Amino acid sequence: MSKKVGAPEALIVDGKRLDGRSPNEFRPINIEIGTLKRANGSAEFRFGNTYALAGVMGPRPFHPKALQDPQRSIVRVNYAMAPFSTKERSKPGKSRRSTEISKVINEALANVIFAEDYPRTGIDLFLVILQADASTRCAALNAASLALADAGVPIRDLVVSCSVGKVDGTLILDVAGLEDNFGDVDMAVATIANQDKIVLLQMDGIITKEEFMTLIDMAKKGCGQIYDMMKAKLYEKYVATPAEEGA
Amino acid sequence: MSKKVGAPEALIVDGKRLDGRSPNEFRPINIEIGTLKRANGSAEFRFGNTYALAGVMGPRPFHPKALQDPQRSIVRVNYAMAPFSTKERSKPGKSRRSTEISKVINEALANVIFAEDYPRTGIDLFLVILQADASTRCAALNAASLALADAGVPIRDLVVSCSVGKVDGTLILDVAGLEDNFGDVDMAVATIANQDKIVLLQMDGIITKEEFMTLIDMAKKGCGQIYDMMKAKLYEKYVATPAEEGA
Amino acid sequence: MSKKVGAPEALIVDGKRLDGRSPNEFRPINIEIGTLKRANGSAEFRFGNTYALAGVMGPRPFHPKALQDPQRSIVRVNYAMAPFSTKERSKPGKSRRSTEISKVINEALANVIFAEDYPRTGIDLFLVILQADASTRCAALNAASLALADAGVPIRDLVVSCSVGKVDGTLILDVAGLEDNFGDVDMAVATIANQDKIVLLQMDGIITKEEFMTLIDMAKKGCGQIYDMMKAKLYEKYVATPAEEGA
Amino acid sequence: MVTLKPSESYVRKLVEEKVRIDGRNFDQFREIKIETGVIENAEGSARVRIGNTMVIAGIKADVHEPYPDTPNEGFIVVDCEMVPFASPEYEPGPPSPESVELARVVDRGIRESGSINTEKLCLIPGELVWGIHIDLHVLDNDGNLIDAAALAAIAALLTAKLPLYDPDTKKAVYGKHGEKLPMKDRPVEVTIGKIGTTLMIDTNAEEEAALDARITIATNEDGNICAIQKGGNGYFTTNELEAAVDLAIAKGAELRAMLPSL
Amino acid sequence: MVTLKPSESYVRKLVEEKVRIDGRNFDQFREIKIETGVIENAEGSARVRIGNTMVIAGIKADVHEPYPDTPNEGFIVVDCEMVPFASPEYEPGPPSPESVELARVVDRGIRESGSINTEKLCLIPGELVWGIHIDLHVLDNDGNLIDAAALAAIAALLTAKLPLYDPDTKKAVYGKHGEKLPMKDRPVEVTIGKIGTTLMIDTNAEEEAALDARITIATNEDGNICAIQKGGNGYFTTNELEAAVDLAIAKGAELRAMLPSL
Amino acid sequence: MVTLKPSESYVRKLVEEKVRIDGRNFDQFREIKIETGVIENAEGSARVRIGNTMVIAGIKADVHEPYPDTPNEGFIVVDCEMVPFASPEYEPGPPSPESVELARVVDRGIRESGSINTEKLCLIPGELVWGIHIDLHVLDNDGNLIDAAALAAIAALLTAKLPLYDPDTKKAVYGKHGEKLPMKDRPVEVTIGKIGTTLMIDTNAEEEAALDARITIATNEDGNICAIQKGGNGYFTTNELEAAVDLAIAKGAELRAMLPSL
Repeated sequence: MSKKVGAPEALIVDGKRLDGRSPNEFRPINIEIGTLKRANGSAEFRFGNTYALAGVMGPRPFHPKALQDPQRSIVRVNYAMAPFSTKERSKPGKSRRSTEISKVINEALANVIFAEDYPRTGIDLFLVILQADASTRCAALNAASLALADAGVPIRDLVVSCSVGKVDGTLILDVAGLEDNFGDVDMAVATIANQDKIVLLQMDGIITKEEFMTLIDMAKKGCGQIYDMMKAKLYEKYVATPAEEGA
Repeated sequence: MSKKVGAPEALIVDGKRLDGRSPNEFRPINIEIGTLKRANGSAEFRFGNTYALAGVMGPRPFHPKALQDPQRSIVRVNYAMAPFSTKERSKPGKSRRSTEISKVINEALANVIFAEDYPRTGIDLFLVILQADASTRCAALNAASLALADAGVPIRDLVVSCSVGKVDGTLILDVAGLEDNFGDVDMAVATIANQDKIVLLQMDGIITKEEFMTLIDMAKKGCGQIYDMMKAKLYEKYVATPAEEGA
Repeated sequence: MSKKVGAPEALIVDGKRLDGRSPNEFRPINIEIGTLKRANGSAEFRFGNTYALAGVMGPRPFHPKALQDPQRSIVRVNYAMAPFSTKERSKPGKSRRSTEISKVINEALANVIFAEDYPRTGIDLFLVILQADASTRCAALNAASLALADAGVPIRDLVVSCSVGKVDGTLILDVAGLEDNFGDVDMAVATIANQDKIVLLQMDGIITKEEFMTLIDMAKKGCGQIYDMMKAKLYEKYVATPAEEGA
Repeated sequence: MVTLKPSESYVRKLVEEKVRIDGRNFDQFREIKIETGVIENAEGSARVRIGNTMVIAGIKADVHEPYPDTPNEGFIVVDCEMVPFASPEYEPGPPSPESVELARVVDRGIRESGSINTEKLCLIPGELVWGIHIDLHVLDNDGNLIDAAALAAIAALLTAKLPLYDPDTKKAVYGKHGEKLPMKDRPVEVTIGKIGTTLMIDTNAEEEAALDARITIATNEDGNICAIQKGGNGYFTTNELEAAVDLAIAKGAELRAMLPSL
Repeated sequence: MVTLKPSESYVRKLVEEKVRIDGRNFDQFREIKIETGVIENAEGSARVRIGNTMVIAGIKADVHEPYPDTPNEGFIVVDCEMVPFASPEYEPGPPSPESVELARVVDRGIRESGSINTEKLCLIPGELVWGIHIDLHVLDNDGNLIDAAALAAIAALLTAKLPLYDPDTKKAVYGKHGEKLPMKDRPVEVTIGKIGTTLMIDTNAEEEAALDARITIATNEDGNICAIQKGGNGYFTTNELEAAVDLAIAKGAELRAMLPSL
Repeated sequence: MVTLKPSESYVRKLVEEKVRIDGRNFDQFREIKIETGVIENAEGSARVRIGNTMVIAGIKADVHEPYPDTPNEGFIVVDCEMVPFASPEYEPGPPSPESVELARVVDRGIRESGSINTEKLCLIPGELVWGIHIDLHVLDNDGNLIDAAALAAIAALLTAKLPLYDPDTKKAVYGKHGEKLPMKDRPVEVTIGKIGTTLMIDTNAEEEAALDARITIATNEDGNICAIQKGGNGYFTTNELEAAVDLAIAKGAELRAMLPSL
């Protein structure tokens, strides 16, 4: 295939990536919990310039009543890109891409939400990408997990997600924008906590079975690291603060 | 009016039509019943390259409940062209044309469906044109009648349909694609069985009263022929097969 | 700012406006009540070439039932421009402009409608601009008030509306098309009857506080004049006609 | 004000006794009023009243690319808005099937009769042509909408003047009306209703609620047929069709006599 | 976390006693924070917090054809997304009337003040201009959305840099920021709420539930009015309007002092 | 005719006993039929039946502007229509999330494998290219739709011929088929379902109702992976993933053997 417009000369130079990272290194990760005041729960998650914001509304009575599930809460996930999140303005509103991502994130979270605890209700997760630099679905899913925890929705454990890929023949962790656009393989993975339970998996690009198994391994380790960071942040917020002691 | 782009020199040459037919001759007609496995009833009907597929879902409880009719079944007809059915791709989704055709087919079938036998239910007819070479609404209506019969929906008799028209001054039966695009008159007619009861009638183009009455006569005879073919096919499927004897 | 395409040399010449009016003069005002036969109430209101038609449907049971308000009638306002109402054809359907105007007209009328007299019902006001020459929302609101009265919906008093503005440095009453397009300020005002109660106020353009207060004063006087005309027309229709005496 | 609907069965019973609910003959129109030029901003316009039914048609012309199969011809587009105050059954929202059918049947009468010389609407062959928008606004529906709408459309077309065309900007200049539309024919549509075995024209809303079937027949200046649409859940026999065609031709001539000349 | 709403009547009773639910003076803002440059992919951006209310504005510029009536000027478009986690009342779907009104009122303040020199946004006269998209994302609604959104919009505009324009491809080149936007004024909007006969600025969500009416007044650098929008089901008297204008001018100056300079 | 659904629990119980509801082996397809050229108006077409599941794919090509980031390449678009007679659960209306996902997963298999030489679809560099529309019509859904749809798509592509391109009008000329599509690979997709701890291919509708999770793996001619999509509310372990990949490669080769050659 001819080189795409805007492609850099190389994505790996002297073993380093364009932003100076080594192949198996995350971008700076930033986590904030409870950033929204009106939502029932909320969180921000950043991989470098990728910036996702999640808010949970509910559990609350589901409307219309005729569609309530008497056995469980109906979880809905709405993933959307802010129009200013990308270099070229993204048209607001649902796209086929956002519909698909909302679906796979919903399926990933279904593994951990005790939906049967809240019959006849709805739990709405709104995920907004404020800035996009690849791995947006991973950031959104991590923010979603934290927002559910912040909302007090009972979950088995946190779902955690990161991306892996292949650029210039090298297997990498945490794919960034140019690596996504001009690399060979992009793969999003999510696990339940640090367990060997893969709840989200999407891959694009040509790869051998062996490379695939290696990437799965890298992704699981990456998810484990993120799990530790997310747990630490929740601990800091809910356990370690004096405010809570006084409550 | 100037000649339209793509118009052939003549539509009738030596008394024969472009595809070799005589004026009062059908294209090859092909009928299949019960082609779909998940629908409650289904049928295919072809006039030459015009290829219609009909599926019936129901009678089944109508949703939303608030709109159920306590006296009768609500019949809905949905006529649609597959995007690949035409030379230039047809945009999927409802068009004004498909809305109108769905309406007149529904009105034609209303003459024969015992809707009062199934109060509070809905009967949904989905008609798909897989390939279009004129007379698509006639093919769709014939397929619809057979699909209703296949579904076991009680009907007074079959509604049958064919087109007639006028090209190069000649009155013709079963209008094909170029004849529709470049001819003078196109008329779709449907009757109840071989009776003198016209339940669908749409005409475009300039014609005298006398020509119109002649076309009506041709159409009624054509519908009678189709009725015989459709009845024979139903007989073959439901009466003549050994499988049924064993039931 | 550079002169806009199509702008006239001046909007005020020798103290007169393009259509010969003095600054504080209305265009010819024309009022008709009960022009529609099937609506529960209707009226036409014209400022010169601006031509608004209002029809009221209801109070009638609100659908869907689940959304009925047990305390009051739900009033809905739908303002729309006919496609042929403007020099360049207006695309039919809702626009952001029509959504906003429907909202502010609804809020203005909320001051006078005794919605609590008709719980569980809906009152639908459809406002159609048949011809647009500025001040369309004012004409629509006046027509709406009269249509409510014609429908017998109990109201505290009539809401009346007119526009004021500033062109070529002059403060004017009843802004017309070119004055709106090429003037400095356009302001729509509505009051309850001739009272000092401003229920609609929208302004565009740069103006000092003093000019604004003067415009408010001009608008209130203008509304008072319109109120007298509207009352006279209602009297003529409902009180002064022999037909009513016989009833 | 809404009038109370006589029940469907009462209308049908009267028809069996050969009486219409409003006392008219079965081949008699209600009072018809045609006003043209009612909307100055439109290139052409007409308000038609048939009894209590009222429809406004407005014509707007704009510069467009031609359709690929007619590169040297202008085109028409017919749209219909049934304003929800026109009938208690109407609702705001996308066009109903009834509204779509109305627009398409009016369109066919105008198009199939060749009433507009679309070749004369060509500005630059293969590049730019006039697109003629015919917008129908149904304001009051007391039955027989199709005939009223078709009449409003042709009256508006017959009195319409094109905007000027500015060859520099390749755009229309509005407000300065130019030539008349190149009209060649005056098609009208007559809808014949059937209740039981009785045919009638110009059905009102009460009659339409009781109708078995209807057929709309468009005829041209020569008294030939140029478009037909059958509607409703019932059927027509061949004899009924013939009677309907005769009615459409005779009554179409009556309507045409009320129209501006070509 | 959701806070329980004090009842509307409680808010109103307090106001009668000249007390606000959160103890502020009637002409006092909650704490205001303005951060600019929060979204690197945007040409300009700002996050504004007024109390618990939070709005992000992002600016994107692209190359477009000009509008026919301003062939030598760029243009602005304001859109508003009320993210459904910002309030329990919001729902996903097409913009609500409130959202449409918000975008239009913010648009008018910017447009009518002449704050952007749109002539300088012309790339090829009559052919190509910069179109400036101002996207407002309401993230947390605790009242006074319009003022927060207008403030975010102007803060984002004041710090925005256009992309480069590539004359060969006639397209924008993103990621390499060029000149600042040609800003001429710094309009701000102040919304005055009315409960009973009391006027107040910066109403929070509890107060807005109890509001009789509100009026938004945009003012420019000169202290003149450049746009007004009255909202709500109540009315204003002339004296109340005058008081509202005075408040808007005085409080607008306070807001403007928090903005980046021109 | 609708078949009665065995309950989900019955299917699961059988699977625990290592039995499938229809008696097949867990790595066994139902009967597969591929017919190509079923729609003459399409540039290419295929009807695929896997058991009672039936999907038609139709290819249409048209002349378009290229996408900005690939100015010298044609493009593909995949759309999916789940006709509502294909399953009692389907409804008319905009595409469901399932339908969107299906189209996107089929798209990725074709796109990521590089199966179409999009550079050869360029007509005028930077100006005009062929856009290839792949429309999937799901006519009967008895499970395993993705594999059937992907198979129909690639079979249709492999037998498709482009329309002629008319350099004068810069338009496509239909009905006169020109060159074959420039195909380079034959990707196929195999979806592996998981019930309890058992993996299986080609699940039917009854099995899908009982599924914990599924994973679709697209492989190319070389036996490498070119796209993956996990679906469903359950999870896969690493060992399960490895087994799924092995199944996809082996069974993909079986499917590929049924396809027309390159």
